[in-house]
Amino acid sequence: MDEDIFTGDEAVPDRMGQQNPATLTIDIDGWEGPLDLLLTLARNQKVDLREISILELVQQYLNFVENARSLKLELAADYLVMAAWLTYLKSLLLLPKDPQIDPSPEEMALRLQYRLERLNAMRECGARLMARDRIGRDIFLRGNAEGLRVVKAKAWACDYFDLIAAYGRVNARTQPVLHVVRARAVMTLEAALQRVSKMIGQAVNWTDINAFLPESADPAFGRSALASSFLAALELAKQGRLDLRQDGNFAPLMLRHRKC
Amino acid sequence: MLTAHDPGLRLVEAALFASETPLSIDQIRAHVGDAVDVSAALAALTDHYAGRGIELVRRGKSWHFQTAPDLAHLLRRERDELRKLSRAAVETLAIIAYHEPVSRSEIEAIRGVQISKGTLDVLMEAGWVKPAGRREVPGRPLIYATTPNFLTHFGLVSRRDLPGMQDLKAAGLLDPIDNAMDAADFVADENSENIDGDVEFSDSNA
Amino acid sequence: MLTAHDPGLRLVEAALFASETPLSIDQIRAHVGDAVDVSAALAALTDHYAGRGIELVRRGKSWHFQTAPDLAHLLRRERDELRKLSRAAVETLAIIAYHEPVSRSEIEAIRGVQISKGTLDVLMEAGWVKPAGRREVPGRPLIYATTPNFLTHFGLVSRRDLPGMQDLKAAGLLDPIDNAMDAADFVADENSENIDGDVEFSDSNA
Repeated sequence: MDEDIFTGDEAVPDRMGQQNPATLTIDIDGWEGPLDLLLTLARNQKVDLREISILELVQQYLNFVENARSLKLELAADYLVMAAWLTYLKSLLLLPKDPQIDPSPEEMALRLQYRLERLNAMRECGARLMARDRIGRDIFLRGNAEGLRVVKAKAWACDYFDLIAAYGRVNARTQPVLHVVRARAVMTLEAALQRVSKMIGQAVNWTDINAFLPESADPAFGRSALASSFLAALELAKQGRLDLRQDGNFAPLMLRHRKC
Repeated sequence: MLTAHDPGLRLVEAALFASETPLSIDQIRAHVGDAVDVSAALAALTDHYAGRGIELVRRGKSWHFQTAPDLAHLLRRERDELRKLSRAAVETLAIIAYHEPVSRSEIEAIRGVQISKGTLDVLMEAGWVKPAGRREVPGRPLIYATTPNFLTHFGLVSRRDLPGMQDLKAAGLLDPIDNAMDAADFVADENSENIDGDVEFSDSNA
Repeated sequence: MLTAHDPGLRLVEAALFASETPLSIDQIRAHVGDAVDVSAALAALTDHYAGRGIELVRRGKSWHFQTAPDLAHLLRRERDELRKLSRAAVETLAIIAYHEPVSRSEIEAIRGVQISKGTLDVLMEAGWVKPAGRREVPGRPLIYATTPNFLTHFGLVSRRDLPGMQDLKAAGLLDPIDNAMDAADFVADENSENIDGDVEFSDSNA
């Protein structure tokens, strides 16, 4: 998995020369970022993480980066960013205290140490988790569980109304349809002739044809009466019994009794 | 007799529990080692589990745990899944109910539309329709009728309770076409009223 | 205390045995019926099986039978060795488990390195981790938490049982992850210091 970058003269057993931390024998692919590298360097100090010397750690990291550069190794940018930040931290730690700087270099060092501790803790927790008695490796569930059956009873929803409405629908759709023309209220031409000829005698002045129509709430009948009365008026005009006049398109149709 | 906490008995118990297949005595021994008296453990376990929710049983030469057979039906959990019948299915059901026994082609003749095989299957699955013999005509087609379950579901004492054509007509269930005509009338009226209105309007102007 | 042959106890025992997955009390009740005192049955069964080759355990809200842990060395199946998780995946799982719910950037803040896309996928595929909503901060990042299956797999009754949980808490190592602070340690630090400086500068000007 870990591929050694350094091959040849230096035989490198692991990622880090444990015997001599100063000898940086490193496989870069094996590191999970600068924090991981720092943690490994810190653990090489072989003290509790809370007791590590940050200055020493910083120096080791910077040495590593320097060494990598001299070997013309391409370091990921975040390693260099960390190096820059550590250089800055180092200078702050070494310089006389400047109360203006916030957070103080000591606090910055503390935070770095906290982060290393936290990463270390998570790493250990991960290992402890993986080492637990795990299902399928150490502990087993029942091998041939019959399984609990959940029977899905399909219930079909259809109520009585659906049923008879469907039958009505089928019948309405498929039975021969009997068309019945509804009896409509109409005024026949005869009736209109009678009515108009009876009324025309009183129409000395031009009178709207509507005045000759019977009053009705049924608009269909009204239309029929209008049509029939118009035909009756034409007939009576032909007989010379009345005059018809219309002043323009759609203007009222006026009737007048013709004096003989 | 081995006690429940005997190490060998515990191992046999665990091995049988975890195994995906029934195990023979030799197979068990391969798991738990030669030091364990497998037969004695099996006997003790069979005794122990007798009458519990689980039992240890032997099938041929192999042993396995299973849930007690008398409980199986109790552990089944029913979950109703209500599904709406398709329009085709409801219509088919209605035709069968009114005309039974009917063959598929008769149903199609009444509906005026072909029915898919699934439609009758659904009705039979629902328990409302069953095949009722064959019609003695060429091709001897299957004929279908409703079941007692159909009457129960729809709250009918007998098929005679189904509303007749007159009832359907009275309920307005037979005249969707008349309804369509009324709708047409209504539209025409709207138009004519407008025309009338125009006439009246010019009237008042005159 | 229920006896071994109590009908309710037998049903609960059989249901847990037959089930392919751990069951919650509600799920058990759905199978055995409302008449059974499931909690009492679980207590009686836990007692009964203590020290045997099989044990009844609770993981989160769910219960299941499993082989006794002390038999692990005898039953361990080398051939079935679980696929080895990468170091990144193990760390990520630990971070989610001990800090949940956490966003991806919070995980990255702890590890000091970006996590590759595959890492979370592997954990989700294993069924140990799932998205658990979004953090109501700008960008509304997804947050992740462990699943009930995580507890089952690692044999935990609850997250409180995570190894070292109390010590880590006491040591302040599980404090809320301050992204800003962590970021400040790296690239953003430069920026934030500049901003601080600017503020101070204009301050002194005023």
